[in-house]
Amino acid sequence: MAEAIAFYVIAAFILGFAVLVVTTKDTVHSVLFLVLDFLFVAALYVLLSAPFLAVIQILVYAGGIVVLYLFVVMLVNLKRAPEAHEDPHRLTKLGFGLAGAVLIELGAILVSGYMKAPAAASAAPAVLPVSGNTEQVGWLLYTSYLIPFEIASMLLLVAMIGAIVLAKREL
Amino acid sequence: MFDTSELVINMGPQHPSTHGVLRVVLRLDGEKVVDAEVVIGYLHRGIEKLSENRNWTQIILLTDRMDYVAAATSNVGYCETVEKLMQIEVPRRAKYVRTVLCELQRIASHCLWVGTHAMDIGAMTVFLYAFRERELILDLFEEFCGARLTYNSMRIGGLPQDIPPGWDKKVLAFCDIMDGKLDEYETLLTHNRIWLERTKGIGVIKGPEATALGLCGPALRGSGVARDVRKDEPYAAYDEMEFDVPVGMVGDTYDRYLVRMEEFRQSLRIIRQATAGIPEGPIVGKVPRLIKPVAGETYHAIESPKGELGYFIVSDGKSTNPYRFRVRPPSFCNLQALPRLVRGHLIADVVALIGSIDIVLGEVDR
Amino acid sequence: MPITPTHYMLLSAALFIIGVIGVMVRRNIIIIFMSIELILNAVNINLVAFSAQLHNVVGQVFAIFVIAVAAAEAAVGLGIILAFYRNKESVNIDEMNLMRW
Amino acid sequence: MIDQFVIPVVKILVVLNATLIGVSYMTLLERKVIAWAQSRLGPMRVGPQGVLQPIADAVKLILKEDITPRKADRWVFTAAPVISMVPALIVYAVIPFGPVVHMFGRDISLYIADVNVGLLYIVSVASVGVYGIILAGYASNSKFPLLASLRASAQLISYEVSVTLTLVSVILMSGTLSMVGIVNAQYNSRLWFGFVQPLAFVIFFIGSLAETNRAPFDLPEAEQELTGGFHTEYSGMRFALFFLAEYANMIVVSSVATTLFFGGWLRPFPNVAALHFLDVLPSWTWFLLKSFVFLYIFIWVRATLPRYRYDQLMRLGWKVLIPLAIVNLVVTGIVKVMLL
Repeated sequence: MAEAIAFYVIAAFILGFAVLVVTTKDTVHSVLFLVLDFLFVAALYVLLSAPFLAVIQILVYAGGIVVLYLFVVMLVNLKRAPEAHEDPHRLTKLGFGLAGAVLIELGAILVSGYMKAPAAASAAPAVLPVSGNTEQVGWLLYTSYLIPFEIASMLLLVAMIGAIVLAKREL
Repeated sequence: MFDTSELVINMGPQHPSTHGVLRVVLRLDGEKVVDAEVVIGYLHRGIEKLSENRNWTQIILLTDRMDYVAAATSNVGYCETVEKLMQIEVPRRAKYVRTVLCELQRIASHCLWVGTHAMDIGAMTVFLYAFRERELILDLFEEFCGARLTYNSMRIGGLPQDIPPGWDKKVLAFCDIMDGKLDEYETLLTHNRIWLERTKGIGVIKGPEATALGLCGPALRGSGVARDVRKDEPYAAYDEMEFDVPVGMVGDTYDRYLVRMEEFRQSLRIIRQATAGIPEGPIVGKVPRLIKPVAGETYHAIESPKGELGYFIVSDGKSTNPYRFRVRPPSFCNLQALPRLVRGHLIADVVALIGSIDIVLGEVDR
Repeated sequence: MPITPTHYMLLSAALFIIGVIGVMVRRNIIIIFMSIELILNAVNINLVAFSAQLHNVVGQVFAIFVIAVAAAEAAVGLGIILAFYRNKESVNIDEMNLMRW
Repeated sequence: MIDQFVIPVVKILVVLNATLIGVSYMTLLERKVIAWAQSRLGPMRVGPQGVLQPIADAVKLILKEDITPRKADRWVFTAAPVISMVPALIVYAVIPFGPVVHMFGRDISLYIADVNVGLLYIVSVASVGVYGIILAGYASNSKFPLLASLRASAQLISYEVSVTLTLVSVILMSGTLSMVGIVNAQYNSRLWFGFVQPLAFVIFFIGSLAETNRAPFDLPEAEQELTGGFHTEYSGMRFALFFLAEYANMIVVSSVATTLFFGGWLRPFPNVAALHFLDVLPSWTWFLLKSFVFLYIFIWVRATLPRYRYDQLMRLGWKVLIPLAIVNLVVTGIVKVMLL
């Protein structure tokens, strides 16, 4: 019972802050709402018994990426807000319409899925020698998912170099 | 907010590390100082104009207020200039006491310098240590002339009064204490890696360029030019003292620091020689009751803690007031080198450089 | 009423939609980038929800890869925004209609 | 029912109050130690030997007028000090002050929560602390604080990398992320990690000095250059919060250092029979004693060392500490694999 209340509270906060991120005028405020949103997503992960991912979410997302956004928002402080002038051929209504359609479609899939009997239990997961969430994630990361792990590190290296080349004034 | 072009920042006149009311307008490209412009005059009291309707003895008071950190040297410099104009012979006893006072004043001024310079770069403790030693010197001055900062410690022709009995013993006792304390400063700063990194290679200026810019005193000697008025044109009893003039090699902030720390030790050496050798005899030469020098002009320079402090006086022979009284303050000349020293460095170095050239705004603005 | 994976899927669908609206409607590039981050988070919630339901940690490993990719994307994206801002003095997406500037 | 709610709440209250009192008395301790180092007395007027000085400071700061600059962003301006204070306090949830102890007829663990991702929790909470500084600089809407806050946050982020790398080498040694597990690992291996990993400890100490904006790295609020750093526009209670947040971070870092490198609550040579008389002191006093040693070193370093310039500070962070931390990590890994 407590878990249900916790889920609904956290879900309400997540969606609430997400709406605020998208709607506020002041960019810094929307960055702050984004941070709060990520913190509540981390709380959701704890609810889903994935503590390692919750901490990584706070460390990488809330502590790293959004700080990057805050830096850029401050460096790119605008004299004239982008939304100041109304752009004639902006199809805002069409945008909302399309988003609504996608929502209805997703809802339909979910609801129909809910009606049918639950899918057959998939193959039992390989039993890992280690217990504990972090250990299991670590174990998988370095055994069966080693290649994607190395590729991810290459990707991060490329991204770092790319960011430096783009952002530096004179190389 | 700040776009990619230059940013102009005002450092001062109300700023914790500009040693008084000095305003430096810095043009920055990000963190690097592109150009600096020094704005002075906030402490201008018109001392030179004031002196034109005061008689020669009253001006001694004004010289105290110029370099208020080293008042004794200013008094001695002024009195010697007038004695040179009127060809008054100063007795040997007065000369020796003048030398002791000048060197004590140099140590006090360098104490204040090392304290504030280290505090600007972050080492807070040295400030407290340095001011503890400066207090001892102020006590000695208070015994001799009754004041702690603006002494009025000289009269044209000699001393206002004789040194109190036992005063020289106290001076010698002070020298022994000071030796130990100097090692404390050295342990805190000289081989401190962070101090080295903050001062080595900052504000490098070679000898010829330093002389061209008019630098003088420890700032000039830090660049390798052995110019010291006490050696080149000895005054008071300096010709009878042996001491050596420390000279830097590279001409950066660290060399100026080492030169001044060595000057501490040389001053102690001079004080010991002078105090031991104070001869007996009169303390004032033949001075007419009413000082009215014959028409003429003269220039006389002495080595103040900041550099070569020169006085140029013109007397028209009719009145008891000087016709013109001009001062060549060392801080003013050292300060004009600041924009050249600061170009290309970072903001934090501007603070270190202001401390390194050791300026006093009272002397700069007069 | 126990919390079934469908609840999590509905939550992540809603978050996904808010992200999509943010991308479609707003004109400020930074807000668009943040909406993309929201979309990536929605995906992560789904991954972790299924990994919890099937008691299989693979979902979380994927979530970590998604976070890594999001970090890389944010870094390069912000680099582009800075370069663009330095040339055009604005972050309005409508003005970003040239492939090279 | 009692074990579920009452005891944790009591523990939290005890730890929170102890921290807040500790933080306020840290200000007095710092002023006294620096005064002693500079051959002067420090605050002596309020109470005997100046003992009531922190209370006087608190009252003064509460009564002082709390101004907000005109064009400042009101909400963010008020939130910034809170954001920088909260992470420092919530870290105590995972720091173990002692083992499980039998008190009032019930087994009570002298730590609030033994989270199995304890160490990562501490690092991530520390990384969120950066927001307080950035937002403070941004919200005060003036040139100097903004410049200072950008520099401070860049410094924090770059030193966070090297500190996290040293923590990873500790995890390699202990094999677990939970703080209680790390202290038990030190007990079992009969060697404190501070001696097994001296380089990691040194890097951690320097990194934590930089992360709490202290001593040679206290550039952001270097009065000499940027007139006050990012909290120039703050006054009254909000300024006090920033001030206390710095001390709270300092206490946090020293307690983490004690737990990771010097065996949290373990008394020296815990299993040597001859020294059992030392057990008269309860375990958490050892913890407090050791963290006090670190706090003393923090203040001692501040009293003596001059300040680094910004680029030297970043150079040290990136070009010296991080490579060293990586080398230390690799060597620990190789040695651990070879030995086991």
